[in-house]
This record gives sequence, C-alpha cells and structure tokens, in this order.
Amino acid sequence: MLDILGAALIGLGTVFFVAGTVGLLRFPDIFCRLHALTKADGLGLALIALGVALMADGAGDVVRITLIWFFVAVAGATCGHLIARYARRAMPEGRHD
Amino acid sequence: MTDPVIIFDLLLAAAVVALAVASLSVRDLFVAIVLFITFGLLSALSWVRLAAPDVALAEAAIGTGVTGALLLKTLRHLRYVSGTLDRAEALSVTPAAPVPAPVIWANAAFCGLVTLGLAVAFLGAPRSGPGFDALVAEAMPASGVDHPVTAVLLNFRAYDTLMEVVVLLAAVIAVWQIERGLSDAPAPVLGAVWEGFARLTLPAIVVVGTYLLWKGAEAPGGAFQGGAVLAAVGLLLLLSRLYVPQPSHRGVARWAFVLGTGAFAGVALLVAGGGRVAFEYPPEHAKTLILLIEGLVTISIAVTLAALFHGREPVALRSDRGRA
Amino acid sequence: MMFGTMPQLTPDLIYGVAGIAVFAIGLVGALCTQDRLRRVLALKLCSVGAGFLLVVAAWRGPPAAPDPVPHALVITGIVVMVSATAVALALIRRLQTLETEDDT
Amino acid sequence: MTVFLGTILVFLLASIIAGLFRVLRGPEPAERMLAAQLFGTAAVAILLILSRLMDTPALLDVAMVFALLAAVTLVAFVVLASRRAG
Amino acid sequence: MTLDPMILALFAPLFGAVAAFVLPRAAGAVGLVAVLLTCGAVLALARQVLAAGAVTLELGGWAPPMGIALRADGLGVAMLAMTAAVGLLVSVGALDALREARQRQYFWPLWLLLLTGMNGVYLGTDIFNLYVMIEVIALAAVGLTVLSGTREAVRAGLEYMYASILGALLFLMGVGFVYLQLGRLDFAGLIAAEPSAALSAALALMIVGLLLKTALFPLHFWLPAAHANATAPASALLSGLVVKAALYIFLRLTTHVPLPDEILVTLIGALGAGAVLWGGVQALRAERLKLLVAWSTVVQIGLIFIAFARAGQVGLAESWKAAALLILAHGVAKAAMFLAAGRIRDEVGHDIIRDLDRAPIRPTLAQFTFALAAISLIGLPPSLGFIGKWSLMEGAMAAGYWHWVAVTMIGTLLSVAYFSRVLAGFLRFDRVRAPLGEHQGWALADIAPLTLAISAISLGLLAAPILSFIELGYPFGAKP
Amino acid sequence: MRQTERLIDTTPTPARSGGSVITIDTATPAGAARGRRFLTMAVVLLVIWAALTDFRPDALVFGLPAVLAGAGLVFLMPTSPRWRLSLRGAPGFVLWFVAQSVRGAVDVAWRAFAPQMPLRPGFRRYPMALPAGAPRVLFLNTVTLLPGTLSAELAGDSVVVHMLDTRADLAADLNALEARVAALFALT
Repeated sequence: MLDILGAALIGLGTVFFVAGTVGLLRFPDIFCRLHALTKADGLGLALIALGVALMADGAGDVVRITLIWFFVAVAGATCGHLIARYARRAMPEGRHD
Repeated sequence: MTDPVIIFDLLLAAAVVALAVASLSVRDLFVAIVLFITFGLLSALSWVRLAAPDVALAEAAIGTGVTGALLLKTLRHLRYVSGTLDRAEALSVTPAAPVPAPVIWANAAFCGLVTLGLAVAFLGAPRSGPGFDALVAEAMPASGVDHPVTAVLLNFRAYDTLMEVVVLLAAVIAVWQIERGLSDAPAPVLGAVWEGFARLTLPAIVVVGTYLLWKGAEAPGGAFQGGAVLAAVGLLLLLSRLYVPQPSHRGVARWAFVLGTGAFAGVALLVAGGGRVAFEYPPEHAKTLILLIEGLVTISIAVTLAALFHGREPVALRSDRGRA
Repeated sequence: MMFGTMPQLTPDLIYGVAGIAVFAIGLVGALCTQDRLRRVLALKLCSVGAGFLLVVAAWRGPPAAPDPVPHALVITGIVVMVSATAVALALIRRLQTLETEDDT
Repeated sequence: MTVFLGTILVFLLASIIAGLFRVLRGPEPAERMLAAQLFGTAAVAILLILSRLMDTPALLDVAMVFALLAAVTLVAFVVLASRRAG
Repeated sequence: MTLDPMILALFAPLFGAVAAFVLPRAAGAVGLVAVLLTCGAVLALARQVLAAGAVTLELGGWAPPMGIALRADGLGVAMLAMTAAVGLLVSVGALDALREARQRQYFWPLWLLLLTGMNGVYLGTDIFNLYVMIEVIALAAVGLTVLSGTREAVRAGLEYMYASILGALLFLMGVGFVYLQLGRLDFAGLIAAEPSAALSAALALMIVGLLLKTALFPLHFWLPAAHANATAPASALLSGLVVKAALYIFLRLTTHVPLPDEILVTLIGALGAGAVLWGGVQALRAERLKLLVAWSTVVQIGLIFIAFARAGQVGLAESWKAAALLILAHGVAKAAMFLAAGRIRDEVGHDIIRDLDRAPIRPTLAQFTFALAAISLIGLPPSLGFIGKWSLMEGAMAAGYWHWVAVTMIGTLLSVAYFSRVLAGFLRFDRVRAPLGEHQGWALADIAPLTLAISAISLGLLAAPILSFIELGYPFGAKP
Repeated sequence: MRQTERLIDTTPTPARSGGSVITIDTATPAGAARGRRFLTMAVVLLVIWAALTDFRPDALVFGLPAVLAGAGLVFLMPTSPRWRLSLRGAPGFVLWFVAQSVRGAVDVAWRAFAPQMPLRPGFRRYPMALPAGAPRVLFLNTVTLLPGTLSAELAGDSVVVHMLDTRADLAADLNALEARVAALFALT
C-alpha cells in the first residue's frame, strides 16, 4: 500500500520535473525559466523524496532523505536568487522597472 | 532488452560520450567547463549504476566539484589577467586559428581507431573475470574495518594510499612554488541571502563531511570523500571571502598539509617490530589505528584541496584585493 | 557483435565501451587542441575513461558484490588527477601572468 | 515496480539531456548555470530512486553529497563567472 | 621497531621532505641528512642483496597479488645506488648553487619527494603502485623544472606536465586492461600470463605512456626546453635521474611480458636510431650550452633503446645489461655535465656557446668537469659509457645486426662533433682565470660535479663487478 | 568589527509596507552574541549528527570535533541581528508555506504546458518592513517559492521581484507573507 502511494508520489514528482524542463526550454527569458526551475523542480524533488521515504527501510534513511530535501530546497531558493541577481547585473541597463 | 533500466544505461552512456565530445569542441571555454562538470556528474551516476558508490562519491566531490571550481577560477584569472574579463568575446583564452576540416576528420578517425582497437581488446577479455574478490573476502575479518574499499585503501594497499597522499602534498608544494604573490581578480559581493545560506549550511556541510569519513569504516565513504566535502566548505569560505588567508597562517597551513602524510607514514613505521613489517597493524588495534589515520588524513586532504584551489602561498607582498 | 554472437547487453558492456570512447576522445583532445585549459580538460577526460574501465572490470553481475580493489584504485586515481590538474592549472595561471607582464 | 521506476529514471535523465540544450544555446552565462542547477536537482532525484531500485541505502549519502556540491558549484559559478566585480 | 633498509630508503626521503617543508629555514640541513640516510639504507640493502640475492618485503603482511611487495634485486639496487649517489652529490652542489631563498626553500621538499618516488619505482613490483609513483615523480619534477620561475621555464614546465600526465594516464589505462584480463596487478602475475588481446592492448598503452615519459623520439618534444630552462641542480636531477625511472619500468615490463613481435623490437630500436640522429643534429645546432646538453639527453635515451633492441627478440635476455650499463653511465655523467654547465653559466653570466670563449672569466674547474663528463657521454675508454656502448655493439655484431652498429657509430661521431663545439673553446689556455674573490661559493658547487665526472670515467674500470652485481637476484629470471 | 548588535524588540508590521523598524541598541558585544549562536548551532549540529549516525555513541569520537568545528564557523561569519522563533507561529507558517509552494509549482507547471504560455513577465519593487537578518532572508527565499514571484535583488530595504504575470496583486501577496514571517519570528 505504502509502495503504491510512494510510486504515485514519485510519478507526480516526475511530472513536475518534466514541467520544469519544458519551462526551461519554452519560457522566453532567464527570469521566467528560473521560476520554472526553482518552483517546479523543487516540488518535484520534494514529492520524489516523499515517495522514496515512504518506501524506505528504516528511520535513518528517512532522516537522510529529509536532510537531502531540506538542503535542496534551501539551496534551490538561494541559488535561484543568486542567479537572478547575477543575471540582472549582467543585463544591459535600462530594464530596471 | 525492454528493461527500461537498460535504456537508462544506454542513454546515460551516450550522454557521457556526447558530453565528452561537446566539452572539447565548443568554442566558449565557459560552456566547455559547464559541460565538463555535467560530464563528471553523469559519469558519477554511471559509476553508481556499476555498483561503485565510493567511486561516485569521490568523483562527484573531488573529480567534479573541486576540479570544476579550479577550472572556473583559472578561467576567471586568465580573463582578468588578459583584460578580457568584461568582454563577451573572451571565449577562448588562447585563441587559435579555426581547425581545418581534414584535421578534424583525421582526429575523429584516430579516435575511432583507438576506440575500436581498445574495444576489441575489451570485448575479448573475460568479463566478471578473475579478481581480488575471494582474497579480499578472506582477509576482511583481519582488516579492522567492515567496508571492503576502506580495507583495501587503508590496510591491504595502504602503501598506495600513502603515496596518493604524498602526491597531494607534492602538488600543494609545487603550486605554492609556482604561483607567486600576485593578487587575484576581485570577488563580487554575494549579498544577504547568500549570507543567510552560508550561516545555515556551512556548519551542516562540515557535519556531513565528517559523517562520510566516519561512515567509511562500514559503508561507502571515507577519508577522501569526507575530506573533499570539507574542502568544499573551505572553497565556499574562500570564494565568499569569509576567510582570507593571511601570511601569518602559513605555518599552520604547512603543518596541516603534512599532517596526513606524517601521521600515515609514522603509524606505518611505528607498527613495525615484533615480527611485523611496516603497515602491518596489529589486528586488535587495527580499527583504532585506521580511524586515527583516516581522521588526520581527512584534515590534510581538506586543507590541501582548499589550498590547491586558493593557489598561491599567502605572502604579504601586495594587498589581497585588486591589482595594485 | 564483432564475433558473430550478439553479446548480452549488460551495464558493464555499455559503460565499458563508453569509457573507452571517452578515453579516446580525451586522447585526441590532448594531442590536438591548442588551448591550454582545454588540454587539461582533455587529460581529465582520459582519466575518467580509465576510471570507467577499472570500475567496469570490477563489476560483477548482481547480486554479487563488485571487487573492491579496483574501486580503491580509481579513488586513488581521482585524487592523483586532481593534484595533477591543480599543478597544471597553477602553471597556466602563472604563465598567463608572465606573458601579460612581458607584453606590456 | 522496477519497470515503473526505470521509466521514471529515463524521464529524469531525459530532462537532464534536454537541459543540455540550454547550456549549449545560452546565450548568457546565467542561463548555463541555470541548467547546471537543474542537473543537480535531477541527479539527486535519480539517486534517490536508484537507491530504491538497486536497494543500496548508501546511495542516499551519495545523493546528499550531490545536493551539497550542486550548491557549491553554483556559488562558484556566480562568483567566478561574473564579469564585473562587486 | 625493526627498520628494513627498503623501508628506510622510502621513508627517509619522505620524512625528510615533510621536515624540510615545515622547517623551511633548516631545509638544507634536513635535506642533506635525509639523503645521507637514504645512501646508508641503499648500502645496507646492497649488502643484503650481495649476501642473499633478491630481497622481498610484503608490506602490511599481505602477500601479493592483493597486497603490495617491495623487491630489491641487483638491477634495482644498482639504480637505487646510482640515484642515491648522484642525488647526494647534486644535493651537496645545490647547497651552494641555489642562491635565492625561495628556490632553496622549495628545492629540498620537492627533491626529496622526487627521491621517494624514484626509490619507490626501483623497489616496486605492482603496476598500479608504479603508476602512483610516476605521478609523485611527475609532480615533484615539474615543481623542480619551474623552480627558476622564468617564463621559458614555466612554459617548458607546462609542456612537461601535459606530457607527464598523458604518459601516466596511458599507463593507467594499461593497468586497467591488465586487471581486466588477469585480475591481478603484480609482476608475478604478468610473468605467468598467457598472451591475449587485452594484454597486448595493455602493453601497447603502457609502453607508449612510458616512452612519452622517458622522451624517446618522436615523443621527446617536451624534454629539451624543460631540461634546459631549469636551474642547474634541477636539470641535473631531471636529466640524470628522472627519465631513468620510466626507462626502468619499461625494461622491467618488456622483459616480464615480452613484446609479441620482432617488428616491435625493431621499431623501438628504429625510434632510438631516430633519436640519436635527430638529437645529434639538434645538438649541433643548439645555441645555448644547456640546450645542447639537453639534446644530448635525447641522444642518450635513443642509444639506450638501441641497446635494448640491439639483438632483436632473441637477444632480449642479454640486451638489458647493455641498456642498464648505459643508464647508469648516463645518469652519473649527465648530472655532472648539467651541474658543470650551470657553473659555467653562473660564472660567465650566460651560456651562449659561440661567446663562451670570448668571456673574460674562465671557470676552469667547471670546464674540466664538463670535458670529463663529455668523455663518458661520447663513450671513450675507460669510461662507463664506453663499456656500455661496447657491450651494445658487441651484442649487435654477434647477432649480425650491423645496422645498429652503424647507427651507434654515427651517433658517436655526432656526439664528438657537438661536444667539440664546446670543448674546442675550453682548450685555448690563453686567458687567465679570474681572481678567486670573484667566484661565488665555488667550493661545493664545483667539487660535486667534478666528483661525479671522475666517477663516470673511473666506474668503467669497475664494469665487471657492476655487471655481475646487476645480475644478482635474477632481475628478469623466471620468478621475481 | 566591534559592532553592537541590534536587538529587535517589537516591530509594527501590521500587514502594511513602509512601517519603520524600531531597533534598540543594546550593549551586547559581538563576542557574546557569537558565543550564544555557537551554542545554538552546536546543539542543532549534534542533533543532525546523532540522527545521521543512528544515535550511536561511539560515533561521537568523530562527531564532537565535527560539531565543534562546524559551530566554530560562526566566528568567521559577520555578526547579524539576533532573532528567535515563535513556537506558536511555526506550524501555521509551515502549513501555509507548503500550500503556497505547491500552488507555485502547479501555477508554473500550468504555464509551461499551456500552448499559448500566459506570461507577462516584469520586475516590481517592493519595500520590506521586516528587519535585516534571518527574517528578511527567510522572506526573500520564500518569495522565490511563492506563485509567480522570484526575488531577484535586494536594493537597500526593498526587494526587486520578478513576476511571471505583472497583473497579479504583488503587494497583497507579499504583505501576507511578511505577516506570516513576522509571526514566525515573534515580531508582532
């Protein structure tokens, strides 16, 4: 039962991953693509981590999965901000509204 | 043949080869480095598929993480020194004439020939053939640790590993010797979000690195992987200028560089005696000794890798910020 | 394929051939590229290719555990390679500095 | 279950490969870094699933290191690729 | 705690390097003590080998193939002794020859690490261990190459680095194939191995890698610049000792796993012939003294490979002796010559060959040393170089391989020609030596190369005992 | 670097931007502040370590040095204003955050898959009322996970936000977020 639920979560997570990738390829500029990556991939990984955690063998594994998720989430948001900041500075002047 | 995991393997292998080609053939060096880092990431994944998580860890942390940062730093230095840092056309540092098509074809042919020859030899060789499996399995109980790779590294073939640490020492001495007291390109300010991130995660990375070291006694991990993760903390500190090496830190740094080599070689010598030879740890103390060596070697590796990234010896010739 | 019989497609076969190809690509790159930094990349590719070969040689079909000795060797190789890369890159940086100083 | 997880792996790997196009096409360095971030996250996901599929809990440690290093690489990118100082 | 001489030979320089690095002010003293200890260890080892033949030590108590064993036999100890003796004299010379504090500070740890690596190669019996050792050697050697810090030196050092890494990686790939085929990495496994495709590939990869590292024509492109632009003691070590490590591994490998085809032996000899001719011509054209000496290294390496191939596949069992004699002779003589060239350059202020005899100062002692070393390198009796060359030609004539004799003769003539470019200038005694006061620290820096050069000549008288010594312990016998 | 720390007492941020931040300079020296932070961090790290190693006491041989070294990093970091979490605010914030990040992901996934891609991207500036330090960092990171917004740069006390659709009501969303963050840090 838990396995089925886990598999469903993993599948759902993959859908978000694919969405992130589609966004990365389709969206018009870097900032929009950043939206796609930080949000969709972040949630995708969270769902996959949850799914794997449901299938995990012991509490130790769950702890590590939680740690991984937490780290990816924090790093994702921070890196998103850093890239946006970098891109704004590299951008030609005049788009600051 | 319809197993999706095999499709995954094929796709991964193809991506690895394609990335290898791409990272050598793109015009922009920055892209080449990004592709190279991706290449390292995917090779680490391949090694996971080949049931070699230790190797994957080492490759991800050292081969890709530290090496990638080193390459980026070098690229930035080259562009800064040659004054092309602000120019978009600084694609390649030493621009060369475009390669004529015949040369490319000749290269491709040579590459294909080597691949073919080696592949024939590879296909003709026994697979899952003879190896050390049985010998290692037999010797494991006397090794002092529960993880075969660590047992090989720190006990059965400790001599190799000592020399590997010596290679690191040689590298850091050579690098200190090569680069003189010139300043680096100025580092950008990273801002409040980064600071918050650093506060939260750098200490956690220290703990995770040490955890890998500790884990090495019974599962994938060990001194090199742990040391590399700890070195990542050093890299971040150096990159964000939270830590700026001072000339007065040189003495400590020297001791940290030689700590691993000295401890490893010292223990190897000290255990000799009473009918034992060098590197022959007494079985009842083997675990303690191995953990001791690993701990000290990890410190050395972390400091050395961070120093290799920083490059020059910190000397008080000029100010550390900006070119005078 | 080459010997008339289709070999069973297993990970070691796939990655072994990929590793050899990566090695050959690195070899060509190391011999033919002009750019200093790119030659370091090429050498690094060679080392990863050699690593592939050793890891593949250690692989035993699951559920058998792989041979740990080549894994240890590859880890050693990776550390050795990062040392060599660091020295080569330090030389490149130093050389560029010297060349720029001389030009001006 | 193996088939399902294997298919998921192929999807995740495909999304990495699709991201490669973004690296090659650019045009800004920032875009290339962006793709690198995608690789980090996707590789962690792949490792999480592989740890189930190959029944090797040790892969979680590998995933942890990947997660850490993706962030390190990204900061290195941001610091070392920026054209202007400050 | 019992200290095996083999362990001491490895750990004395290693601990010396560590101490010299953390105590930069005392680096010279520490370094000298470490080298002396190494010499003592080698002497003790030589006594053991004289008494018992080959000596083996299984490190960690783990027997090969899983563990790693050290093994010393006649040839290995001869190489160790040559390395230690040349190293000691170069170290003594370096005490005076290195002027900058920075150079002194870094010379010692790098050189001692280099010594560790070379001793490891001469004692090693495991091909992966040899790979790690050649990397230790490579990094330390590159560090020494760029010690002078000039742009040319750094450029040459970078080329050297590329060649070194590539050579080592080819070797590593070969190690991979050996493991794939045999599942073990020790020499005993190689000797017992049946021929196979993977083993041939491995041998090909490893040989190409080693030839690159030992700079056999046409893979010599990195050598002249690297050796000519280093500081004198570093050049002496690089040319006299470092290239020999790869050569030694080559000798071991090709005798443990015989080359599968006569054509390959001939090919290697032909490359050696190419090196002799091309290197000779380049040495004739060289403008700077150190460059000439560096090209002469290319020639000598070629000669060693001709000695290896002198009698084809059937003669391999004996050929290695001629090659080993030439290796020893070249190591001693070339170190002397580079140190002398460095002294000449120091005193005259430049090393442009054409202007050397116009210089107001005549570094007589250094010139004398240079001439003695040249005698050994040209191969005039009674030097060790002569014995080596003679043994080469004897074997080639006995096997009826007259083309190798011809190439050797041409090479000898060429070497007479290029060395006489230098020596002719020295022989004009019409200029007075400058007052002693103008010479900087000539005592140690002059005496060390002179001792080396005199040994290069006089060792020829000891050729017979040397020959019987290197056969001790059956270096290439049935079982190592 | 001997900088006195600003201790935030109460901040009037009743869901309205522009409210000024009252800070009280106390005489707490930076050293003491760091010592406190060191202890907090050490405890957190110790918990992480124990969880990673399955609470095995023998692992502490490595764990203690690691925890001390990791926590010791605070001495390299610049000092920052002190903060404390409110236990009452936490569950609410977490739930709200989870809901918002799911909404954000669904929103962007929908836009990515939609054939005509309903985007109207642009930048907006939003003045923050939150005090500098942890609350502001949390706010900036959370903005990135909210639907349609991405914190792009920090300029003084205001944040430049990139929006997928500039027609959305930025101020309302961010005000709500600020209130939540303020509640979490017991600032209200």
